[in-house]
Amino acid sequence: MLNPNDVKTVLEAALLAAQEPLALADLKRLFEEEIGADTLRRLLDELREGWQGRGVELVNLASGWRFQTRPEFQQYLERLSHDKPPRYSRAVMETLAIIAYRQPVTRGDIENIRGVTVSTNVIKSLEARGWIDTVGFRDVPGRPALYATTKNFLDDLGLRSLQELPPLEQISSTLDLAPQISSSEQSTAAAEDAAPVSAAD
Amino acid sequence: MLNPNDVKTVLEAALLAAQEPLALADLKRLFEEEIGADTLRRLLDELREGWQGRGVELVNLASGWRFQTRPEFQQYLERLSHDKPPRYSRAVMETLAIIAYRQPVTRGDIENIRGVTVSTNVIKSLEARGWIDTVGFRDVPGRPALYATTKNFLDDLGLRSLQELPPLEQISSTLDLAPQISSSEQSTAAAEDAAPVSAAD
Amino acid sequence: MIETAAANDAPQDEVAGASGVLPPLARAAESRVATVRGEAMLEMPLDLYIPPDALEVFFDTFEGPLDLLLYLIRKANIDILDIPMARLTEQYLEYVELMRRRNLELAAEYLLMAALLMEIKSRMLLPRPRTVLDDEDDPRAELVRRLVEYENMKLAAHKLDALPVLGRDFLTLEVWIEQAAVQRLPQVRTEDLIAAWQSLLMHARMTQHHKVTREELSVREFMSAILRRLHGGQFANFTSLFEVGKGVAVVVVSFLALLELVRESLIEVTQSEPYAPIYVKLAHAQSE
Repeated sequence: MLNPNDVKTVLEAALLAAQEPLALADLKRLFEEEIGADTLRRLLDELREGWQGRGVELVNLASGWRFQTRPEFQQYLERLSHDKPPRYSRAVMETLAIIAYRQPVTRGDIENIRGVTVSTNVIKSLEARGWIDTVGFRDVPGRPALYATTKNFLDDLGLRSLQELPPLEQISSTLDLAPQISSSEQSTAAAEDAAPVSAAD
Repeated sequence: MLNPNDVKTVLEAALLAAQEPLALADLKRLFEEEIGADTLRRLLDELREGWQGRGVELVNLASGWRFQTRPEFQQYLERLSHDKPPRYSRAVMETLAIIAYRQPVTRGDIENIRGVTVSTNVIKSLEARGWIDTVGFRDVPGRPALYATTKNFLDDLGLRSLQELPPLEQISSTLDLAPQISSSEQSTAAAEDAAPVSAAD
Repeated sequence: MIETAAANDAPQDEVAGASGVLPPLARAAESRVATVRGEAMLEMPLDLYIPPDALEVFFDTFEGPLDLLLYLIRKANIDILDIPMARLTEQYLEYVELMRRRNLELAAEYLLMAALLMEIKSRMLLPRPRTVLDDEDDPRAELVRRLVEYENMKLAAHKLDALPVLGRDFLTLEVWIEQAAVQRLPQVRTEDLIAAWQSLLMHARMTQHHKVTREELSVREFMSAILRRLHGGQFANFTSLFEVGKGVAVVVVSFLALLELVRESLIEVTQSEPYAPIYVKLAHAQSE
């Protein structure tokens, strides 16, 4: 005959090894002798109490009892997960870099620099992350939105201001916004920029 | 900062929830702060001792540390599972033993030792179990595959290394002819070993 | 393995009977070394009697000729290192003949072994110099080596099978990992931004290299900040856009940002008359 402690040891081993929550009916099947539902419940409660303060807890769900890790330990366990942390695509990262360093910019500006179309999803994923938002609209046909990085972006990167971003070599391209600028001085600058562009090709 | 007990709690949660054995390097990754390998090993040993007398034990295997149920509790736990894994046939077990103790070996080597043809299914079932794999090809006509046991094999048998395999019986040692026989056996084995073996492809 | 081992033991009990060191079969066989195989089978020794139904099962328990030979050797308590070849060959042939007679499909390996045994036996009959005890010279040496190796592996298989095996004798744990409700998002560091920028440099059609300075970044930052302030389309007092309390540098950068915004036609700066308050609004705010 099993004493209550033996029963608890078996229950614990079975619950730790089970792939699914185990209902009382399942747990009863562990033992040859008949163990009442009340007794089982009491032993399970004791078992649960015995696991207080550990990284794993015994919980009673709709479908039965199961051991699970406590949410507070998620931060540790996440560091273990073998699958690589998710990464943004090159398109997203380049778009983010352009917005961060050249803000405020329109989608057209970004496309000019990258030389390819920027998909709506790229912008949306950065907006959904709360890292960019629309700060205005450029006064040109279509009135494209002007994007800038947010405070949230700075927070998430651990920066106090954009000035803490590392200075970079600049891409000197059509992003100099020449077409939109009416002053003759600026058009000259744009023309200067434009010439070497074709030369570089 | 985490105190040793906190570290143990995190280690325990991670090991209880891990799907695979966790190597020290994996366990180190759990913590932001640097924890020395010696400290980790000591804490793991303490953790292991703390689990004495339970239905579950912490073991140190070829690929790392893992919690597993104690074999004595299998009689209870198997009442919960519907499909018991089938035992392997003698042909499979003898083939496995030859690969484990004489690796790397070709199918021809196995057939020489067993004195019968080894069916492809036998090899396949061991491969499917993840217990053996091809580690190279012998540089003889037909370039037969050389089989060896895997880490997974050691893990599944609760071993840390091949050295923990049960020692072979010294069948001839008690008899008169022993020295000669064993020496001739050795030289034959050495000759076989000396046969050019191409590196794993 | 335990089951098959048990099955292998069963015929041993049945067959070995009450025989001593040498089972009657072996003795009988020894006395008829030169007899024809067929005749030997005419007098099947009692201890070899196996119920016909069990015969197939009996032979099935052997993994091959080496296994059968080992069985014969162990059953008769023969010293494996000094095998009486004549006796062993005779017994082996009797079993093989028995299998053949029972119409059991006989693997070629059994016949090959029969030929080998007979060859060894005949070589044993050749005169050998007594002084040479080198086992290299012993026609049995290779067979013995093989038998010893096979028996080793057979025992090893038993031992392996006796080890607890995952899934059969113990289980791994499956503690549920309580997933955090939040989706795991990509982490981006400033280095990643630099990398993205460098990738842009590689691919963008650049004309010249110059630096994005901290000053320029701060201007860009203020540009965004001013646009945010003006969000909604209302006019803002020009002076309200300057946070004088934050120092001259901030004022200067704010002013540069305003100029840049004007340059890029992103804001409109209006003044009704000289010295009147200057107002700033988004260049195109009406649709806001």
